[in-house]
Amino acid sequence: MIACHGIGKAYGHFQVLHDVNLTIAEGECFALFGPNGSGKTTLLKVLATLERPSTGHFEILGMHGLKNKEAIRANLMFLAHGTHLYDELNARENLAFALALRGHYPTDQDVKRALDRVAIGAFADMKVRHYSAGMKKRLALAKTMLARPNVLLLDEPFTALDTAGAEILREYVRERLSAKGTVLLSTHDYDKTRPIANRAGILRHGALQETAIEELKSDDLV
Amino acid sequence: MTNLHIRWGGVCIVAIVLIVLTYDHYRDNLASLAPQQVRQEAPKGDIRVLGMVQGGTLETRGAGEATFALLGEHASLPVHYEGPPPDNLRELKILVLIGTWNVGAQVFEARDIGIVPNYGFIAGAYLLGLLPLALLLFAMTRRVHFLYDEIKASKLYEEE
Amino acid sequence: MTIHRVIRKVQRFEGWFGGSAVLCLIAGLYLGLIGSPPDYYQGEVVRIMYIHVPLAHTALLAYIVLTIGSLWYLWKRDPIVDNMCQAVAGLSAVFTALALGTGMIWGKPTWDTWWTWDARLTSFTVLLLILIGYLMLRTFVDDPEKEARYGAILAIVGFVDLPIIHFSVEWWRTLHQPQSISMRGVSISSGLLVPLLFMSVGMSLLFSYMLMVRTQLLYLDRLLHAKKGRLLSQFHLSKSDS
Amino acid sequence: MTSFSVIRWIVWKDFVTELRSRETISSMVFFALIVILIFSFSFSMDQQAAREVIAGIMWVAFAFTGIIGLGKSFSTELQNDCLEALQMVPEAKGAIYLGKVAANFAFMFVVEILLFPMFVILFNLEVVEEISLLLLVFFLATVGLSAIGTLFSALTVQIRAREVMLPILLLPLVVPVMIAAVEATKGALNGDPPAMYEQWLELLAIYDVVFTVVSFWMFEFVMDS
Repeated sequence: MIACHGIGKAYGHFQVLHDVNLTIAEGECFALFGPNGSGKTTLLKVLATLERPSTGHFEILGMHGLKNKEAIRANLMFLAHGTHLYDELNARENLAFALALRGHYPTDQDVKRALDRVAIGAFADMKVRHYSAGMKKRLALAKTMLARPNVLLLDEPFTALDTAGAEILREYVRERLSAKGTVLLSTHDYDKTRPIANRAGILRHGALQETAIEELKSDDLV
Repeated sequence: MTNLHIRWGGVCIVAIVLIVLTYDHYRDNLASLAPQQVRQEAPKGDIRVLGMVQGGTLETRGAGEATFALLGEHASLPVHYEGPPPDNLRELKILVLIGTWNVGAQVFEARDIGIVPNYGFIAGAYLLGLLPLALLLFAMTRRVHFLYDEIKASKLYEEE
Repeated sequence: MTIHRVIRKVQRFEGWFGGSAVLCLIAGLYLGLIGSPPDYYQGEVVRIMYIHVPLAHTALLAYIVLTIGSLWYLWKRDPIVDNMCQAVAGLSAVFTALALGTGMIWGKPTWDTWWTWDARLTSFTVLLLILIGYLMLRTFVDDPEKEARYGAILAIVGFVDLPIIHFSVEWWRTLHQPQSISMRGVSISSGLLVPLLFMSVGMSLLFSYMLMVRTQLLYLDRLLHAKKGRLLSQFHLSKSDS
Repeated sequence: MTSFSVIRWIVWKDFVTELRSRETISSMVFFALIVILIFSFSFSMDQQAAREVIAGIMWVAFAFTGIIGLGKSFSTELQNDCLEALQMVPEAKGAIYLGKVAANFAFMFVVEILLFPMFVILFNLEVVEEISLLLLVFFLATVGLSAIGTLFSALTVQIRAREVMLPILLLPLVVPVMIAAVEATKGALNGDPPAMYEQWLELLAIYDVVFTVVSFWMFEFVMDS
């Protein structure tokens, strides 16, 4: 469950977010559309507890976003633009390190299953430095899978992923939704998002406007 | 004339009064003659002469008497001093002498020996200490007034 | 948009601070320059003390205020406290620089040198460097929330460091230079104390007044910027709707 | 006990990364060598003069190389935005701090141990008997540098002009470490009795404790909005 109450964020002169009110229930996937620079990433960063909102507050799983950050972080994964992977480590080491910091110690079988699921099992012992952008994205997805979050924040998840990769991601999102997870994703790609999104909204100059997802098909801003 | 200007005008007037008072207080100490002026003008009465004790000329006779030459830029004066010799009477030292010029004997009868007052340093320190603060404060108050006006003008300001 | 109530309070009471500061400083200047006798050892030059020592005291007072404000900000995250911190840091830098400048002017006639690696002069120099670093740091951050947080961290770490810097420089100096040159040479007699007291109190009041003005300035500046930014994006919003 | 494992994993990650890329230590060592070279050109000195200034040169070189290492410590976290992942660790951030301090300390200490023989050879120092005391000085001073340096590395990595701001913010704050380290090193190199410079060792120890605690506390605010 995600609930935003009047979230605003300003960088000096520049007001990025305006009074964003949004509630996403359990088992819902909200697709956040909007032109470049409209504040999508900033909103996700605020919800991922990476940036403090200038005004307003939010709750995730009923926990106050400014007071209960540690508990929120333990239940949330943020699949960001940057993949949060270390170039000098291989896939296994990256997964082991990232999950150990979150207090998870997956077994070798778990790791293998996750890597196979994102179809990079063959490259498990290769340094991430030599990965392509799509492979990195898949590895980050495998990390997210192993962390088993209740809340999933995806920042333009379809960029760099091929058709098969996008299908793996959608499959995973459906699985989370059926397990009462909450998903918020920002995207430009209507066709790839349509099959999983229950609700949608457009962010324009930092102001959120919820719309029926079908209406967005012809929107020039998407 | 706004409130701001009136206030700062007051501060300026007070500052000028203080400067005038201080200058008046120290005027007598500030004015001193150079040795060549003494030779040319031969002033009467008590005067103050500023110069350096010429190297190799200082002779002390007993406890209460000393003679030396006081060197200026273009001339020097023979000096005769009577009284307890102060600690700071040394060769090559810059001094202020208070006494009378004996025209007949061409000797300066010194009564008192003082070190050079460093009014330049004092004035410098006070100006450096207070002037930047005053200028900064003035600039800040002006800006605050400007900002209040701006906020009122742009209708961002609502009375409670 | 309303003005913050703290700023309203400040606006109402700042005049008293400014007025009493001017009165104290006038009394202090009169006593220091005219009303007090010259010192037996230093002569007239001792009068520099009446401006130098209050400046130095106020610089330290300002740094203590900065530290308290920084702790307060990290605790409460109130933007107005951050405006106060930013204001006090700038003023503290100015007072520290002026204390150093007047100290150098005092050093020339008393020790015949503009600069000596005295423990106090050195720690004030380091303090000035820390404050300049603080002000530079704040200009290099885009997010005002981050700017305030990082500034507070630097101020607190610097505050903890200052006594250690002072002691280390003092030990180092006693090792390398004879004790002949020392600020401690001035024994403060009661004749010197009265003008010093007036100047110190006056300077602290002046600092409080300047702090109030500068806090207002930074607050209003930010308020206006924020409002302008909001108007700007509302303008864009209305354009993209039509 | 999870915090302890976080420390271990951070150290492990930094060591493995360094072993594979060899970026940090090699750049530190070569930079220090260049600094030594330039110093030996700028002061042409005999052995007696060298004794007087060698401790100062040594610590200037160590401090500058240390700043290079500290800067790299968190700038490597910027690739692929790994810093965000560290910020989102659902633990107290102090564990990350301690792990990073341990790794930075290890890199700096290794570089100092590698460079010390160079100083001995290039400046014709007599090999000292009090090598263990010298190691103690290196240890204490390096702990101090890495304790406060790690905090400011994490802070400056998130702002503009970070390469410039790290030394600008850090160097004034490590003045006590530099003074104490230079004086103690000078004493140890001269073979003075330890009683003559033990006050500097005490100062370093106090600095280490104070700034490990303060930085540990402040790191929370650096990493967490």
